[in-house]
Amino acid sequence: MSILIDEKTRVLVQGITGRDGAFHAQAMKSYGTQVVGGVTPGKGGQSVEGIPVFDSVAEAARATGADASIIFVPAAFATDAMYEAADGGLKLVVCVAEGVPTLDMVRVLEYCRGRGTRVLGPNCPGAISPGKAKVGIMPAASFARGCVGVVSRSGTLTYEIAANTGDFGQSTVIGIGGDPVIGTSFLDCLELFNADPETRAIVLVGEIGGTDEERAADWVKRNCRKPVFGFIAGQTAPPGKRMGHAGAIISGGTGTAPEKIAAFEAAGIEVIYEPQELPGRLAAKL
Amino acid sequence: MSILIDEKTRVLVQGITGRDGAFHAQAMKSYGTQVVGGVTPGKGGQSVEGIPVFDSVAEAARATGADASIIFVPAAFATDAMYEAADGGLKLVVCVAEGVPTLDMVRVLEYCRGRGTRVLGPNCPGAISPGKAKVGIMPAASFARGCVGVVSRSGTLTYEIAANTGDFGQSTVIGIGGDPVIGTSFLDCLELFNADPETRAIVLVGEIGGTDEERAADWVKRNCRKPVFGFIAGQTAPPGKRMGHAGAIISGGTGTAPEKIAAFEAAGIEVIYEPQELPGRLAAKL
Amino acid sequence: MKVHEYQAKEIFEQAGIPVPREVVCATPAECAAAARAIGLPVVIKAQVLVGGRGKAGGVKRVEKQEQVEAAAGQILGMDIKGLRVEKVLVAECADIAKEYYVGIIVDRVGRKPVLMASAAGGVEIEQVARETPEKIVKVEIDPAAGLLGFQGRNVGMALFDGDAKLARSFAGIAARLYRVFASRDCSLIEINPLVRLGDGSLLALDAKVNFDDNALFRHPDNEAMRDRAAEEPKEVEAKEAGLSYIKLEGNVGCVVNGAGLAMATMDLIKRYGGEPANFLDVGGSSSPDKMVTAMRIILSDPNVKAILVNIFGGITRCDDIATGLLAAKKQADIRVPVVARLTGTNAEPARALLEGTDVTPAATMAEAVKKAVELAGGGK
Amino acid sequence: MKVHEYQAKEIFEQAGIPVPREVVCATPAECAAAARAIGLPVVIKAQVLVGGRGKAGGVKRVEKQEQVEAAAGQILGMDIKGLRVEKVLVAECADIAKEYYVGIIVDRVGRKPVLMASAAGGVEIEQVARETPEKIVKVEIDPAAGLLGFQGRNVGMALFDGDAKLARSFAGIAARLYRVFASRDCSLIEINPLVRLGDGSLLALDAKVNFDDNALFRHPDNEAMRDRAAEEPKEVEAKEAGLSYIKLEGNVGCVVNGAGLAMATMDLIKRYGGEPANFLDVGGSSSPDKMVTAMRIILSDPNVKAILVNIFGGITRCDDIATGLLAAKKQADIRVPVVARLTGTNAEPARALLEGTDVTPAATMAEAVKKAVELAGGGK
Repeated sequence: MSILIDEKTRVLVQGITGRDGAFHAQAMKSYGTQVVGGVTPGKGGQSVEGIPVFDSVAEAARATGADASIIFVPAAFATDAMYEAADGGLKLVVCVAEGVPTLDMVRVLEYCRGRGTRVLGPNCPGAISPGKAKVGIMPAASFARGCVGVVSRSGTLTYEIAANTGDFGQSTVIGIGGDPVIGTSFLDCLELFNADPETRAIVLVGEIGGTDEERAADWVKRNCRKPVFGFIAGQTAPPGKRMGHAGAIISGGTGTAPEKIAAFEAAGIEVIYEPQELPGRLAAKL
Repeated sequence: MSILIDEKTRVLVQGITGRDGAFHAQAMKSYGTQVVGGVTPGKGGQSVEGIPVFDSVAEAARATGADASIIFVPAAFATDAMYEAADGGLKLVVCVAEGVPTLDMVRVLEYCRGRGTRVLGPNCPGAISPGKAKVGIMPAASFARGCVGVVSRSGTLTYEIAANTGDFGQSTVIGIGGDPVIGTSFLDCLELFNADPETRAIVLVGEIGGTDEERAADWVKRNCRKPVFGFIAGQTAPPGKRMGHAGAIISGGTGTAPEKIAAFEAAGIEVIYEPQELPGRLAAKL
Repeated sequence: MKVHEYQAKEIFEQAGIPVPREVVCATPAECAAAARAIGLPVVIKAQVLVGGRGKAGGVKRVEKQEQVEAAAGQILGMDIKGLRVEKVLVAECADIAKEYYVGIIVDRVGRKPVLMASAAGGVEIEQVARETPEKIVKVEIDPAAGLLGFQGRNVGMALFDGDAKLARSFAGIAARLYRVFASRDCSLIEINPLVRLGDGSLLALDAKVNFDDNALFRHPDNEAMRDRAAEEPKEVEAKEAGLSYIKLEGNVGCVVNGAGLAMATMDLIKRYGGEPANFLDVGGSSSPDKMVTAMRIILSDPNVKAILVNIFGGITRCDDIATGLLAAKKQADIRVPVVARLTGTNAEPARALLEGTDVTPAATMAEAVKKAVELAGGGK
Repeated sequence: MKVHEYQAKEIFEQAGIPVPREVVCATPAECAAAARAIGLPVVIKAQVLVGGRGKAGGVKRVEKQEQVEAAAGQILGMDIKGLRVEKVLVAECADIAKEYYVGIIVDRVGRKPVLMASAAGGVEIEQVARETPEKIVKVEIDPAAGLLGFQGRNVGMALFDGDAKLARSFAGIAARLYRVFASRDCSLIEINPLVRLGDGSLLALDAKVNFDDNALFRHPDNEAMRDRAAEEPKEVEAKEAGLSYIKLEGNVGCVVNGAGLAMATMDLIKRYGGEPANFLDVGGSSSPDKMVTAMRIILSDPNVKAILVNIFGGITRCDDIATGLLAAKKQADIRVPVVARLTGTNAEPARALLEGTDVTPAATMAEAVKKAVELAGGGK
């Protein structure tokens, strides 16, 4: 098993005829993901890399039995794509785009919640269950099938951490996104990893800003039966400055690295200060 | 049994310190309804006819364990009162006010639906389960406990029909309201009456406009195990003219009385043309 | 509340929905000037608040400038279904390739606004719905999210056979249409026909906007569009007194409390061989004053031969009604017989008040109706 | 994006939120004229985009007209946390009975806007939240329904100890505040303090409005309020090139792809005894050109003693980075050592490109950081 996605996940690529959409549709398909269709209005009937293109999500979902999608459209159009995915009955929507307005996300997440659709992102690399499926933009070669679940707010830092799981490999690696309002939280992923028999340890890759790490730690303390490791990026970041991610900003004394690390320690989460510590720490616990 | 309300229903009166609110709070209480509290912002701590007044629904619900409310505020403020009732966790909200904008109702009903709150009305007389509880404005003396369930889009016509159930009496009498968009439909009430052991026959008092009667008839045909009688007001109404109720308007050839009567007949619903026919027809079936 | 086509077009124009070049005119001379400015041919369209103006001769295409005044003169002042044509719209003749329908209403069943479109434009949507329902494309609008981009686009794709460019421009029009619908509290908004021109652009050739009466209190801009001249003065007077009155063609005047009971009373009059002269709902809490106004309005109709008062007291107190009735009789010379059936709240004191007067009492609705029909001279 | 208090007040005024009589001024003479118009005493407040201006001496109460210019002269031109005061607000002194806090932010956990209010006004809300959380009243705002009337009223009742009149006027202000928040895509909107005056009315004495950067594309009115003078020019230049750059105080320059990895790299520099000179994220698909700009920006900081390039290729191709690095070296005279760690997509060709150059290669992040810190002269 794995979480969120596996070999049975049937994926649509929204915006498949764009440059990024076409490139990643091909990359996901090569990885073995069941990329069953693409959506670009007006291009229905065409095909991209052997993948049939449809005019709408509803049509594509009907024709292909898709249950997930990944969105490759510019930020200004990404919310409309999420609405369409939810309206089309998809269960999982991955949004890669950076720069989606926060209040748009507030509204679309409420809409998706009402329709039973999970959003991953925005501003995230997606998810990969190594050896099974990739619904995202990560470099496949950096991941290997195994037993460590990784959940992270970052992109490349996720790859760095995953690459440092060594021989243990990964069950699923999820980038939840760097924006203040995102569809899937650390907590959501922890619950899933905790219930997933294939996952034997969990690595939580947090960063400054918000309190999602603290909430996750609190949950771990009370519920988690598996070893959890925690990493926090941004210990040297000054308050009030947005560190790239819209969500990575220390405001009014909350969201600092020391607070998050203290929460991890209080919850029995082993704190990692360098990615390369990970293999040794995993070996000691597993 | 009865439907929607009974002797255990704990009722708040929103707008209790107004003229109508105070009058009907007293009338409902005299009838035996458990009127547990009233709400008027700024009048918290006072009491009306021995009923304690609170500043907000949340406070009132917490203090009294109320699960229903009836709203006596002007139409322009009625939606806010419905929002507050739903937010306060009440299960049933009766809105008497006439003149609530339709799109406000669309929005508030969506909100209430998401919170498990049923709205009865607006522009309705409420409901009465004779001998048990009255959450409405109907003259109590016109109703008697018994076995006929009455559901109607009208006010006084409902009293007229109920008064014509003769010795059979009524299990519950519900006025669903005369507006185009209302919280509880004929169909909703039919389902409840059909499942209610105390109800042995159902009278559906429709009027021109919309297709709610047709939908109800269709359901009766397929599901109803009890005798159903139907009455339609507005057979002489000309198309395009609003007959008092915002919902009672024949538009573009739909919503006419002949259509509704045909639907009743096709569903095996006995059509009543005069209220006074009812006792005889009930006697023949029960 | 209905507004004229030219007013709906003004709303469309403000909202960025493409409309033809056109000018509203009240005289033949204005029409001639408008036609000259627009360029011939033009179409002259009667502005009345009822449908069917085309069949009634209220729409004329004019090819030559010198024919404009005559054509306009025929339409201006014309009577269409009882309404006088006070204004006309002089509009350019568009180069129409195909006609479509698009509209938004609130679906009572789904309790949500619905965008409807059809490639069968120019025809009443209800007729299309009855005869060829498969030709109507519908989407439900989530009131929280509004009309979503993909929804307008997908309807457009269905309407324009997969032409993505037309679908996008349709989506733009639909989005603006919904914005008007929601922001101005419409009960209906329609473009019929929406036309595709020879050059591939879309244009709202006709426009219909109805406002929700219940929301007028917060839309002075809607209220300002009211055409008082097109309204029945008695209905306006009744409304101002808190009554709901509609004039009909019969001879039995009715005063009833409650819209449903009022309709049922009218129906029973018809069933017993009479014809109702009006619909009249005195509303909830009735003061004696309202009753006086109600009687005056009914009596202003010379057809009325008898008056039926049918009251089931709830909030309304029967004694208030009786008092009002007596006051009305005192103030005006009521030359027609009155039958009163008063039951429910305070029916006893009401009966006492009427005792000894020439008001005919009745115990039931059926009895009251029978007597009133009889007194009015039967169905004649 | 932050705006000045005087700009926030303009927004408030348009929205109907009561603000003091006040004038924004750029010179002592303007201040004197403003004070004369408003009437003494006045308060002169520095307009800077950082907090803590009061402690820094940027707010002065002036009793006499003849003291205005001198006081204004002290504040104008003042340096507050590295920012020069270019403008001040001259405001009437309100008759304050009590200070309150009210603000709206998006709660990340609930994923909804939240209205917060507190009777502890004038204090930073975060401090109140830490020390006396029970003093904060909060309500979650349903994005579909907006801030509902009863919500504002109930918060007002809690804030004003059951005074219904004050609660209603608070609800009016809260409703307007939310309208601004939602319609202009704010990330934060605050009135701190909101004051109750001696006469019982409410007034927004200070105002804070932050706009969502991600929504600026659809709000030219928000963008128009940007104070370019208050921004770090290098950060602006970086942003225009699609980079995210923040200047820090250390001596190890960093070029990293991805915000998380960039922060982790900075942290590791610190951990290994160094100090990062900057945060720099080259973003997703990096062209060689971006790399050239990145190097130029970093090198413009004279503190930089070594540069660390840490790339985990995904969408970013390592060979693009290497090519960009070499181009930068060619175009500019890079006097400091460069350490490069390139892994992931196209790492092999990248290594080949850098072979034989004076760029120090590293296989892991830890190795790269160690070398860079060492080359920069350790933590010194």
